[in-house]
Amino acid sequence: MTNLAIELPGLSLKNPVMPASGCFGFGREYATFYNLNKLGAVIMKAATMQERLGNPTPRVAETASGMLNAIGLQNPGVTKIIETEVPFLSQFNTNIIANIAGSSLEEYVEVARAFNETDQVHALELNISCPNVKEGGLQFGTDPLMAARVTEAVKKSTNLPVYVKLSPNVSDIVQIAKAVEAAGADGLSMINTLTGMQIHLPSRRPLIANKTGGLSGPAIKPIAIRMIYEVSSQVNIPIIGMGGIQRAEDVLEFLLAGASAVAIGTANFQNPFICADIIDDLPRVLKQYGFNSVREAIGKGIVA
Amino acid sequence: MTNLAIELPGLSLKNPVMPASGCFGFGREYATFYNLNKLGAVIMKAATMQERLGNPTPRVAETASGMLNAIGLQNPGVTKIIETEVPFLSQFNTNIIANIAGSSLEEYVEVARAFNETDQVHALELNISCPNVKEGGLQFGTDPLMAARVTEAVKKSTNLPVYVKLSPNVSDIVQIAKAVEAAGADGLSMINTLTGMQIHLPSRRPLIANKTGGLSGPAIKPIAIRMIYEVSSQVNIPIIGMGGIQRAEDVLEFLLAGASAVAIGTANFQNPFICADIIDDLPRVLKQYGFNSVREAIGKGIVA
Amino acid sequence: MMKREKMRIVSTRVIAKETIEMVLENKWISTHASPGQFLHIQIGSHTLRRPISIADCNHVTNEITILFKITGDGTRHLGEYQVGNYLDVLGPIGNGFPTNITAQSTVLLVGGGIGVPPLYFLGKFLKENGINIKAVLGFQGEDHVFYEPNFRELGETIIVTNDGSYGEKGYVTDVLENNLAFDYYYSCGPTPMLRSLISVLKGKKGYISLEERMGCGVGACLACILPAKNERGYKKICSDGPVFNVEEVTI
Amino acid sequence: MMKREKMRIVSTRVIAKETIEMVLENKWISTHASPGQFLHIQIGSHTLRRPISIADCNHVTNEITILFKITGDGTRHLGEYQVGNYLDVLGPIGNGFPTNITAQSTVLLVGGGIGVPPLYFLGKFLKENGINIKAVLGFQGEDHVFYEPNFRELGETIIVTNDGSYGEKGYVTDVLENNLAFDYYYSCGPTPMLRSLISVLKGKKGYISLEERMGCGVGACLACILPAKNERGYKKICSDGPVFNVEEVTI
Ligand SMILES: Cc1cc2nc3c(=O)[nH]c(=O)nc-3n(C[C@H](O)[C@H](O)[C@H](O)COP(=O)(O)OP(=O)(O)OC[C@H]3O[C@@H](n4cnc5c(N)ncnc54)[C@H](O)[C@@H]3O)c2cc1C
Ligand SMILES: Cc1cc2nc3c(=O)[nH]c(=O)nc-3n(C[C@H](O)[C@H](O)[C@H](O)COP(=O)(O)OP(=O)(O)OC[C@H]3O[C@@H](n4cnc5c(N)ncnc54)[C@H](O)[C@@H]3O)c2cc1C
Ligand SMILES: Cc1cc2nc3c(=O)[nH]c(=O)nc-3n(C[C@H](O)[C@H](O)[C@H](O)COP(=O)(O)O)c2cc1C
Ligand SMILES: Cc1cc2nc3c(=O)[nH]c(=O)nc-3n(C[C@H](O)[C@H](O)[C@H](O)COP(=O)(O)O)c2cc1C
Ligand code: FES
Ligand code: FES
Repeated sequence: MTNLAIELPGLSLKNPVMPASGCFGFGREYATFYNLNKLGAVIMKAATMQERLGNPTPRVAETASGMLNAIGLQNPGVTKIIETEVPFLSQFNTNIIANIAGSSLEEYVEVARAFNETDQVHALELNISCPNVKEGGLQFGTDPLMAARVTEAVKKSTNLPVYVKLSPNVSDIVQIAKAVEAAGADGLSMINTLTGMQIHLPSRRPLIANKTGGLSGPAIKPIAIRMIYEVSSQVNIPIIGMGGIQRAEDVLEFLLAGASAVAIGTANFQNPFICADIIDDLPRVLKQYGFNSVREAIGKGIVA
Repeated sequence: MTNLAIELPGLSLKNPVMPASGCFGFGREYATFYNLNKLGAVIMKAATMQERLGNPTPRVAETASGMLNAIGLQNPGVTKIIETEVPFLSQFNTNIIANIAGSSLEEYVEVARAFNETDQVHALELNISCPNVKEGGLQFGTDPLMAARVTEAVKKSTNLPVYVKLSPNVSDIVQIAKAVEAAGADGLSMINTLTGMQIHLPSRRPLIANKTGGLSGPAIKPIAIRMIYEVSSQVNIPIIGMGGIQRAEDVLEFLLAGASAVAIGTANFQNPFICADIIDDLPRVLKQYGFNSVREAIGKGIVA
Repeated sequence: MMKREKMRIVSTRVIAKETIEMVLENKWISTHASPGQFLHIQIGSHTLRRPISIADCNHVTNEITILFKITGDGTRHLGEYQVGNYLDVLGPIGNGFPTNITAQSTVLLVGGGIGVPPLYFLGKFLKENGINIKAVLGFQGEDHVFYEPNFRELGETIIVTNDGSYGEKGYVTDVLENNLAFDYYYSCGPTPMLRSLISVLKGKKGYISLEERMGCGVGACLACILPAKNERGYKKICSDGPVFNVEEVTI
Repeated sequence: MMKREKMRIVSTRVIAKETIEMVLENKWISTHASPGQFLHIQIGSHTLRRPISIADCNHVTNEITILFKITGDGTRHLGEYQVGNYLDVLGPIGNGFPTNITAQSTVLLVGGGIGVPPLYFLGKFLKENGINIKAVLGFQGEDHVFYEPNFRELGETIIVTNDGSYGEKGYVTDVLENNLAFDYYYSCGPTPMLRSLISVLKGKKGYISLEERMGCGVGACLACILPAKNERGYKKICSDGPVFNVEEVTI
């Protein structure tokens, strides 16, 4: 039998597949389609200290093999999430990863601390890469010093393992990855969306009300694979890979590039069962390409 | 009648459409499909000082709504290009833009100088962004100081207007654009390809022999539009826009984002007539969205 | 309750300018559909599904009718599907029009352009339940008019065209000033039309169906938000709507 | 000389495991095609066209036959096209097999797997011009064998399967050691097969058809380069090939 299990800091995953932050809410909607016990983990929608109402609409646009979004970190605030959403998710036999965001270093720390008060969350994903917050989100993700500072501060204030989610909108991803590793990150999560824009011809304005949005979906997969490939051989912490995954073959491609687990975002919108379907199909694909386990495949695509 | 003409430094374009560098060779092959008089300009394949044989194969791979390439600047060297290719192209009533590349500042300067010896080339496109040369090409394009230095050096050694072709693989495209503008660039050309990778599952290796390749095609259009939109309001030099153009509507989108002309790359491979087809269709599209000329549409999508 | 279902295309025909009527067969969806709900349709390999309202529903033949206008790549592609092809659909989605109203009441349906379709399913349903129907339907011009006979079967129907090429000339709100008598109004159409309708019919009880660009269509992604006067400060058009009481939202 | 043409699909059928034979109609292409040339086929909205060899050509019916193996998304999608659909094709492309050879000569065709198709068009053409044909065709196993009767009509034909499930067991080169007499050999198949063929048949005059991932297919993009002993130092498989004299290239 093909072994899908994988151990990562703080996470005992029965399989390497989890829905990506922001594409699965807090699981309630997709739980009406299938049993979330199936999932390796669930990464929750970003949490900020206070409630946020996000950006004006339109917030999404379709692009060739991808989409743009500028939701703007809309969420009910960390307290409410801990009170109402975490208990819902913890009914399921799966891991819970909290995606945390903020406009300042202090906010990141506060949000991280808040999650110390529940023992139902298994890891933090530190979102230093959301292109849709103006106040500083992007700077944290594109400057190695800032990235290291926020990682360090969050590590000090939490008892949970921290996966730092990197922005692909940078000249040198390896530099950022090494900086956050040195600052204590337990793992990396990559990639977040690329900043893009679409102009609506009839109105002659950017289609997304926020002007720019984050590009996700199959269009960005080659960039994700390249960055994970480059980073995985330069760091010693595991990577949760994401960006355009649509089928089990894509999961194997991410594993070969050096990811230890994967997250699936945009594809949930096409097929609400996508995570479950991929989990079911993964053993066949691993076997077809000569692997008996997920663990065996990690980094096997890296050539000297 | 819709006016497609546009004046740029050194270039009197009858229409804003030109094939992108590397996707049209030196025009010989596509000249068997249609008369190149039709084109606003032709951007030639990159020229280096010496002949280059480029990278091993496979050099291309298909991706979702895009492709990767790692040709590796294969070309017969600038002397041969001036002797045999420029005369071929100058039979046609169109503008010729020479794309110049190098592994060192000195090589850029030498290649630029070589083009002073022909009066059949109308402008230089300074390729500081090719991700497929190891020796320095990429650094020039991702470091504002290096980008400015090479721009300045080339400007000093040529009598032709210089369009600097920017790499999208950067944290801050506006910074690079401003740096090369300050260094004397007459125009910008953006964007070159994004660095990507695809892993071939059966062989467990990067499919492109060079490992990484440049991602082009519709997949990258939202990134191109975003970068041109951001840069065009921050510089006073014109932009030749490119990245994923497939139809006349896309050309208008680039104009609205602030481009003054456009180049078409990957789409030539699907449809060898694409540049001619788009030129024919552009008046209809401009009219449909309320424009009487190309000039009128430039930058009209930029909102305060 | 929504499901992901395959729907077989039973027929497809052009019924007005760039407007296609498609009949789809699926028992689960036809059994559960109620007026005002929509389908979230996967078209080819488009990244995002397309939301299209349910325009009619036949519980005997298990058929659902949709009407859509070709406005972009997705709807153009959908228009190319052939009889016998299957569509991958999420549905029925959303909270539709409230239909538990007192028999003998009179309901005014106000539709604009491609906002007309959901009102037909609604009108038929209400009429079967003893409600009187009046309809005011606005279209760009004669070429765009559809379903006039269908609405006439339900009750008094006024057609308005912007260019006056058919029916009355002007906007739907122009005819409303003639003081049509009704108890509730239900509307779907372009936002400017809904806005002026709400202001003209101020004080009347009304429900409107809204549109917004959607991601998931199931309430998870927060793409389709509408500022609202509730505790959360917002409503999701896909799962809280697409139909809202005019009192509860600001458009 | 190549053109961009629409080709109508006349028939499509599975002729072996994951192998499809498709007949396409187009007068221009059938008039100009010669053995060893290929078509560059646009499939759906794939970014890159797919190169597929011409396996047969009928000047009377204006029909071209292609044979392809489903190996990925593009060929899978192509296999779903229906009779009556049109394909957007660039072709005929490339320099094919030299066919101006002395009558009465004997030519050996060596094909491996999906490299067999262009050899059929070649063999038919040569035979019509008075050349004797012998063929050695290698396949993975019985399920993969196709066109055996077609080749037998041309001349002596030996089938080899890797697993021995049909014909001789082994590789095509195994049977060649039996010293088949011939003047020229022409081959197409996987690179390892071509390599060992060239070494086994060292000293013989031969032509091989090569494959490489392609961009433009017309000689402009330099994707399909092969190091060569010419002045430029390289050849383009799409426009200088796909057929090369074994002397001029190194594989
Ligand atoms: C609840 C609801 C019900 C609808 N019912 C109908 C109907 O019955 N008939 C009908 O013709 N149209 C209806 N629409 C509008 C329909 O969804 C759009 O016309 C369609 O999505 C356009 O897709 P496209 O690919 O042709 O256009 P494109 O502009 O190419 O689409 C690009 C993207 O924008 C989105 N989009 C474009 N226009 C709209 C819009 N007006 N509303 C929401 N998303 C949009 C698309 O879904 C897609 O994601 C409805 C919309 C909603 C939200
Ligand atoms: C001159 C020439 C003639 C050919 N003739 C035939 C033929 O008659 N019958 C047949 O079945 N196959 C033939 N091939 C191989 C055929 O082109 C590939 O099998 C096909 O492109 C695979 O496409 P895909 O989308 O199914 O595979 P994918 O692997 O999904 O394709 C991805 C990309 O890789 C390219 N690619 C993949 N495999 C090959 C390959 N072996 N050679 C070149 N490009 C490849 C595709 O064109 C596409 O751009 C020929 C190739 C060449 C170069
Ligand atoms: C609608 C939407 C909302 C998102 N919200 C978040 C978020 O709140 N936090 C975060 O870290 N990433 C967010 N992302 C990014 C995804 O988690 C993921 O990194 C990215 O979409 C790439 O994966 P994909 O191509 O599978 O979608 C969001 C993406 C989308 C499409
Ligand atoms: C096969 C190929 C070769 C290319 N060679 C060059 C080159 O030599 N010099 C250069 O500046 N850009 C080169 N490019 C980049 C294109 O000129 C263009 O910037 C890019 O492909 C984006 O446009 P597109 O999406 O329309 O292809 C090449 C692109 C492709 C696909
Ligand atoms: S479309 Fe995702 S919440 Fe409504
Ligand atoms: S495929 Fe472009 S040169 Fe051969």
